Amino acid sequence: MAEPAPLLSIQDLRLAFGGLQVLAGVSVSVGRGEILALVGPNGAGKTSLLNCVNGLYRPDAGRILYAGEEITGWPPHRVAGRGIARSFQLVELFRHMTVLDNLLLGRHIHMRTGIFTGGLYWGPGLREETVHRRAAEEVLDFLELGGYRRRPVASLPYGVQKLVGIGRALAMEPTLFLVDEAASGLTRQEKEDLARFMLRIKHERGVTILWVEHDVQLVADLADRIAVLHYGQKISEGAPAAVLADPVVAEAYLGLAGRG
Amino acid sequence: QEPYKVGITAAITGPAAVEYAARVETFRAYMSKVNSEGGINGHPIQLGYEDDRGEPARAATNAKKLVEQDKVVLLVNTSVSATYKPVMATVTEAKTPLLFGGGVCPQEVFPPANPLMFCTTSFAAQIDSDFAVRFMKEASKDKVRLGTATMDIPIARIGIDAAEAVGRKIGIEIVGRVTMPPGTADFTPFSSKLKDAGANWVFAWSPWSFEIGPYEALLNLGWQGNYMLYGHQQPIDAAYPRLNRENLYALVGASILAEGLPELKAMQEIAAKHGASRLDVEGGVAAVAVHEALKACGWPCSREKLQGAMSGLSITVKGVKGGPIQWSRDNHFRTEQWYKVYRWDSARQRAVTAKEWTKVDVAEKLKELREIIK
Amino acid sequence: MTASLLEVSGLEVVYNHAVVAVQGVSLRVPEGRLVVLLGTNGAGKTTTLRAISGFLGSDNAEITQGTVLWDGQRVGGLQPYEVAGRGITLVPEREKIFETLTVEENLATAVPARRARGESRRESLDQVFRHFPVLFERRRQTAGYLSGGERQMLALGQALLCRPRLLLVDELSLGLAPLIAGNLLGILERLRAELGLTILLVEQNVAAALKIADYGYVMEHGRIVYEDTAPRLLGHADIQEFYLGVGREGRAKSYRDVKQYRRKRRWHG
Amino acid sequence: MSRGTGSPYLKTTYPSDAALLGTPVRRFWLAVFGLAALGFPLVGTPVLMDLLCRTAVAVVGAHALNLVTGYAGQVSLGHAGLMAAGAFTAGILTEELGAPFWLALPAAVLVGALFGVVVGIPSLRLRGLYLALSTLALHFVILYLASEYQSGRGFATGLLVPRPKVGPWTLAGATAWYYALGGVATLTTLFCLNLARTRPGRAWMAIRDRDVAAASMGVNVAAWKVLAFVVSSALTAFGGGLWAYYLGFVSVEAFSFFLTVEYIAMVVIGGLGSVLGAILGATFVTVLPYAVDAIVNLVPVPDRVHTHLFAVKFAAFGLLMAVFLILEPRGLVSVWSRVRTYFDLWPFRYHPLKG
Amino acid sequence: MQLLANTLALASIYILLAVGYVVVYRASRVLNLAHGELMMLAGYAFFGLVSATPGHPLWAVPAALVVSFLAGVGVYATLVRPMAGHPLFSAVLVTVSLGILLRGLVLLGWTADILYPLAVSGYKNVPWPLPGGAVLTTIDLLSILMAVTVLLALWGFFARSRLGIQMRAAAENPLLAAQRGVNIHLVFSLSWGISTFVAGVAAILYASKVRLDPEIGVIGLRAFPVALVGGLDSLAGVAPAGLAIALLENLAIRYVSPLLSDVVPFLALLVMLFVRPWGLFGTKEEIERV
Ligand SMILES: Nc1ncnc2c1ncn2[C@@H]1O[C@H](COP(=O)(O)OP(=O)(O)OP(=O)(O)O)[C@@H](O)[C@H]1O
Ligand SMILES: Nc1ncnc2c1ncn2[C@@H]1O[C@H](COP(=O)(O)OP(=O)(O)OP(=O)(O)O)[C@@H](O)[C@H]1O
Ligand SMILES: [Mg+2]
Ligand SMILES: [Mg+2]
Repeated sequence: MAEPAPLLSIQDLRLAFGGLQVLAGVSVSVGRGEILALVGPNGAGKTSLLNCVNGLYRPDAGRILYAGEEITGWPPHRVAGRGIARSFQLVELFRHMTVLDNLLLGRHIHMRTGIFTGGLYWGPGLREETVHRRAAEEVLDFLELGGYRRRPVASLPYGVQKLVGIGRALAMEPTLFLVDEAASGLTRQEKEDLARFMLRIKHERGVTILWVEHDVQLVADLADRIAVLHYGQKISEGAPAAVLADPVVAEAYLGLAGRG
Repeated sequence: QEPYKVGITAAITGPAAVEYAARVETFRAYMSKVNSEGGINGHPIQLGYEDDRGEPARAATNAKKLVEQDKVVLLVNTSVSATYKPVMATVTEAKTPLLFGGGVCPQEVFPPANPLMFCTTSFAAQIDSDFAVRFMKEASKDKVRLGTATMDIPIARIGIDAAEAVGRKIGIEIVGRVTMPPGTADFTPFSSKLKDAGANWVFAWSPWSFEIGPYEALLNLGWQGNYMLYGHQQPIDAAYPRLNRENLYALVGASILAEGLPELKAMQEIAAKHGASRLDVEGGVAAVAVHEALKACGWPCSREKLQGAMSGLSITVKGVKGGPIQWSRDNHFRTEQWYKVYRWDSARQRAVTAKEWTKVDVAEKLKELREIIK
Repeated sequence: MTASLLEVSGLEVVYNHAVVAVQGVSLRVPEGRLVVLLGTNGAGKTTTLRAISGFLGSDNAEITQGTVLWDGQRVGGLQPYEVAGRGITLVPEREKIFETLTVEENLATAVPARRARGESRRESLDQVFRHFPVLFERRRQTAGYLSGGERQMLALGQALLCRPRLLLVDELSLGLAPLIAGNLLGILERLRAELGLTILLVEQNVAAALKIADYGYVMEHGRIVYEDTAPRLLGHADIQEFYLGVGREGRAKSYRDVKQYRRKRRWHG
Repeated sequence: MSRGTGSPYLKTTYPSDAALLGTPVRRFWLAVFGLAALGFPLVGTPVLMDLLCRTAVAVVGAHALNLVTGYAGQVSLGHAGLMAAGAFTAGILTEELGAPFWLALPAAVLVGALFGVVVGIPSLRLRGLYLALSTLALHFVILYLASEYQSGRGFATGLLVPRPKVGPWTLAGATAWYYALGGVATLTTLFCLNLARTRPGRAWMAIRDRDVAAASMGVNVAAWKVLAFVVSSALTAFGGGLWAYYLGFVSVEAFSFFLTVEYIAMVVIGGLGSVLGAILGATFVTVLPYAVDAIVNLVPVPDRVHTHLFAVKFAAFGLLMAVFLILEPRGLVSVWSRVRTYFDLWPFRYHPLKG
Repeated sequence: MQLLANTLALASIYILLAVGYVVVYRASRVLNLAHGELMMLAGYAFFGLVSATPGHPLWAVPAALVVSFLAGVGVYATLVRPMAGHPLFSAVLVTVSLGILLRGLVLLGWTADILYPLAVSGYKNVPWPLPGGAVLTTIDLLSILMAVTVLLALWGFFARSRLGIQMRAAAENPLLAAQRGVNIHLVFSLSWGISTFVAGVAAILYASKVRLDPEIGVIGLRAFPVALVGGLDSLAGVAPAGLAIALLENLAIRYVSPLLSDVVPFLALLVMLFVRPWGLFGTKEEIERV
């Protein structure tokens, strides 16, 4: 029985900064339409792994295959052009732009407007703006951010900024969504909203999600599978219940708090 | 009484103020002397002045204001050569005579002269250089090994080019040349290049700082040769006693105070009486020229009439220049240029003459130069 | 309650001369206690903490009303370093470390607010490294390259080196793995006992925070809407539902339960 | 702080929401302003007209600098050099080949664009001041070339550039120039406004705010950075060409580093990253020295100390600029937006708390 | 040999000026474009003091330096402090305005004439022959000595106190530094004071050797690339950068073209920047990590 080919397949990825081995041969794959959660202690290399997929870091060794194509070492904008979006741990929004402009920037890869059509703002330039404005508005609506449309993001509370970060990625209409700690700093109530959005993204939009998160309950409830990273190595992978029950994981990652 | 309106755009502040501020002050002092004596033909002179800071764009605006709005009959430019073109552009459109009274004389006043443009200053890059180089050859017993120093502005480079061409022609060895960028902080590297090239004469033709700077650096390096520069009256007067060196030659087109001539002393008193803190001869000469021109124009004086009057004017400034400044139809520089060379006598603590006033026929000289430089 | 070390009353903060972020906020933190500040996003928690620790004149934020009393004295109009000099130290939500300095240099910037009893700088530094061994390993690394959690540890380490009397922490366990986050609360509790540290905490891990806290405030839309002792807060039905994720029936809710795509009312800015 | 253009609920289409003149009030004020501008030559003195013409040229240059520095966040100190490139291209083509202005100006734009590629490339590696340094190098190189040309061809004091001609008609006189330059400045403004609110502007701002994130969103950072330099330089060179034609001459000394400083002052005083700011800043910096002159001239002084007044004016200019920056470090647009907020909120002082 | 001597003399002036840029930049990320003019001001203060107290020229030196230090602190307190937290560009422009203001004031006070403080003081700048046939003057030797002294003193100062680190912290994030208890205003005023103090040293030497006029501020601009090449926030970088630029400049004058003497070193350094985009010893100011 042939397994369907995974959407993203990471093979034996290695990355070091100076003497520090951040990723020491990690292999992980994400199937189409699934949510794979990536957890692990601080500094385990989770963000670095996302950075490698996304092209911000160039791995020292290993391969990254996306939809059958090798994308190892591609520059980030090319990776993004293939439909891989991401959100960031420290938000990384365009602070002086409005929420709407942040989302419209997410539409960048779908737009063609150049200097002349843009400068004229007439004919094709105007039509394109309108079409993509509509798409951005849909995302605003979806994430219930409509009221912040014209606010510069720097003046928004942290929780809203996290959502804008997700919205910006969604505006790209990605196939694969790399999420880095979307829930940190949110209250329970807001996490519930987030959970709702993520499930809808998965089910309604059919987006595959690779999700780095520290909130174990959130991850356990939502993810299809969990992989655990520890000092640059994968120490466990599988269904949430099984992984969380794994004593190795409990010791390295969860400690006492995890079971509480 | 209705006045004669004269406008002046000058580098009163800004980087070039070192050169021009004193010139404008003297000019203004002289004008107020004329007014205090009842003006010209019973009409006072109304002087409108604007500071251009040596910036072309400001000079353009100043010229527009003075010519188009204040309706002056004569515009005077006492500023850096960079401001010439914009001012020329304005006066050409408005057909107003323009006098270069303080800066270098531009191409346009030499024959065939632009009908609107006149010049009173002695600085004429190429002719100055020619005279200087010939003097060096004449004054020195040994073979002249000439080094040249100039600031990197187009007009100064043209002068030095001429010096080298003439030098080669009359059998002087050109051993080195340094062109110094305007922001130069330390002249020593330039001077040591000239020294190491073995120059026994150095000629400099630039704004003052770039003439005296390399000289002092050469002194600091222990150089013993002779140095010749264009003697800007005001600063050379200060430099001679301060440096107290005998090998510093100053080529001038106007006398300097250090020589102690009574005519200049008188001029200095007039300036002081009318509020100029110091006397600048070129400023004074320009003022005399304006005075003479307006006198010749009579009353009423239109721009056209003034231009006509100026085209045949002859201005004598006794004791200051070796001969008159004479303008003709196609020569608005002067038909004859007079030069003198000073050097410092440290025993007597005053400037002495190294070469007395000498006449150069401008038209002929230009023809000759054109051939040499080609 | 005993005399409060920190007393905020009637605080109002306006951003950009136009947006009111916090209005009429009053809260008290008694000496040696641990108080938590809860609230949804945009409630004004960060703004309140920043108001206490002082805005730099240029932040485009100003306190338009209310007072902040510290040990009986007003600290309202003081420069942040003067506030810090009196023993109030803030661990901010963002921009909490100097990215271009190394970890070691980051720790060296802290100016202790008071002389520790017989404890040298070296020893306090060792103490920080004991709490956060990772920092020791990374001590020569440029701090900007630290991972999210490592940054948080560094920020806390810096704050502790200031030897504060009052520690303000904005989002304590932000980005920290559960193991460390759990330990950290333990460390804070110990510091409070050992050094007599007073703590005002903003924390989303409400269950754990309330367990060690003495008192809590709940903020919403710029105002304090509810306050009580920690145990009573833990038992409050709304807190249970909105902050602890305990359903009406008293069972822990699963995040999957939100799948019905229910729309919740939101108050937008 | 950027704010909504009126309430979105009154708009039925996205284009109308994004329209520049979305409300009747705005249209009204624009019409008033436009009429005033058109009628100005009836009352303007030659000096005022000249000042406005120079402001219009400055507006073009300020927009150009604002695109690359304000929007794309790349500091450029090569502005004067690039203006010189444009001015000299126009000047040389007219002088040497007798080219008409409708050929010389586009050529200037083209040369500017080429130089834009040259300055843009270092921006891929260098940041901030270090990048600024490399653009300054370009300034020196261009001025060196221009100065070699000038002394090599015997134009020691610069080149005269004749008035532009179309057929029998010559562009001359203050009024004609006023309309011509005013029109050009208006079109440039529109062009920049449109760039700013469409894809190119967003890409540039994203690079300015956080280039790593921009790259992750699919923006080809390198290409867009270079493009920003190209567009800006082309526009700068265009401004340089206009300068040459309007002032009627070119010479190296006119494009000193101080000119760059003036342009930077324009965009900063106006408010970085704002089209309106560039206009306000260009006006402010061009007019301020003359305003200072006018004010100082009101003080009666005896004739003999008159020359000292210029030093006073010089100092006063510096002082005023410093005072302005201290009072309004975010520039004229922030004054503008404060005034607007005030009227938006009236009769309240603040946005009331919601919820 | 003379080439090396010239290099040392020029480098020492460059170093003394570049130090000022570095110290202010390091503490506040503000680029002080009035540095040259502040130096000029110190020169005029020196001239004023020398002429006011005939017969006691040496006394004027420390007095001028104190004036210079106070001027720096004053500038910070009145002009720069209000700019804290506002766009850096504006702060930089304030310094540009300050430069214009100072030039105007000096014009008013002393006119545009060239002045020679050394001539007033009665001392002489005499050439000293060195081994190898090179010549340096008294003032050249003094400048070299001062450059070395200043660098060592500052290095000692920053290495011993934690002030160096606090300055860098304050530069990156003043609010956070303040929250950590760093008295940022003290740090900033001190850095301005030190910067102008050292500029004062340079001014006295330069004005004594070359001249004094309202335009000598431009050499401040020439020392600026030195600071950049060394790494704007790095004191250690100033010395090698100063030497390198001075050497390149001398080489360019001698072997390439004097005309290009201010451009050639500049271009050479640009090439270097491509290899080390943050200067020889500078630290990276932007972190590319998410
Ligand atoms: N560009 C870099 N240069 C040097 N070290 C780096 C760099 N990027 C990451 N590191 C180091 O690699 C390690 C892993 O970092 P990473 O951000 O991947 O951790 P993480 O698993 O995301 O941790 P956290 O949960 O705290 O965010 C950390 O110790 C970090 O300091
Ligand atoms: N710089 C700013 N300019 C304008 N408004 C601001 C600014 N910073 C915060 N605000 C506003 O102040 C209000 C309170 O924000 P604050 O950051 O204090 O909330 P918070 O409770 O800390 O939220 P979170 O849990 O998301 O961090 C919000 O409405 C926010 O939009
Ligand atoms: Mg991470
Ligand atoms: Mg907050």
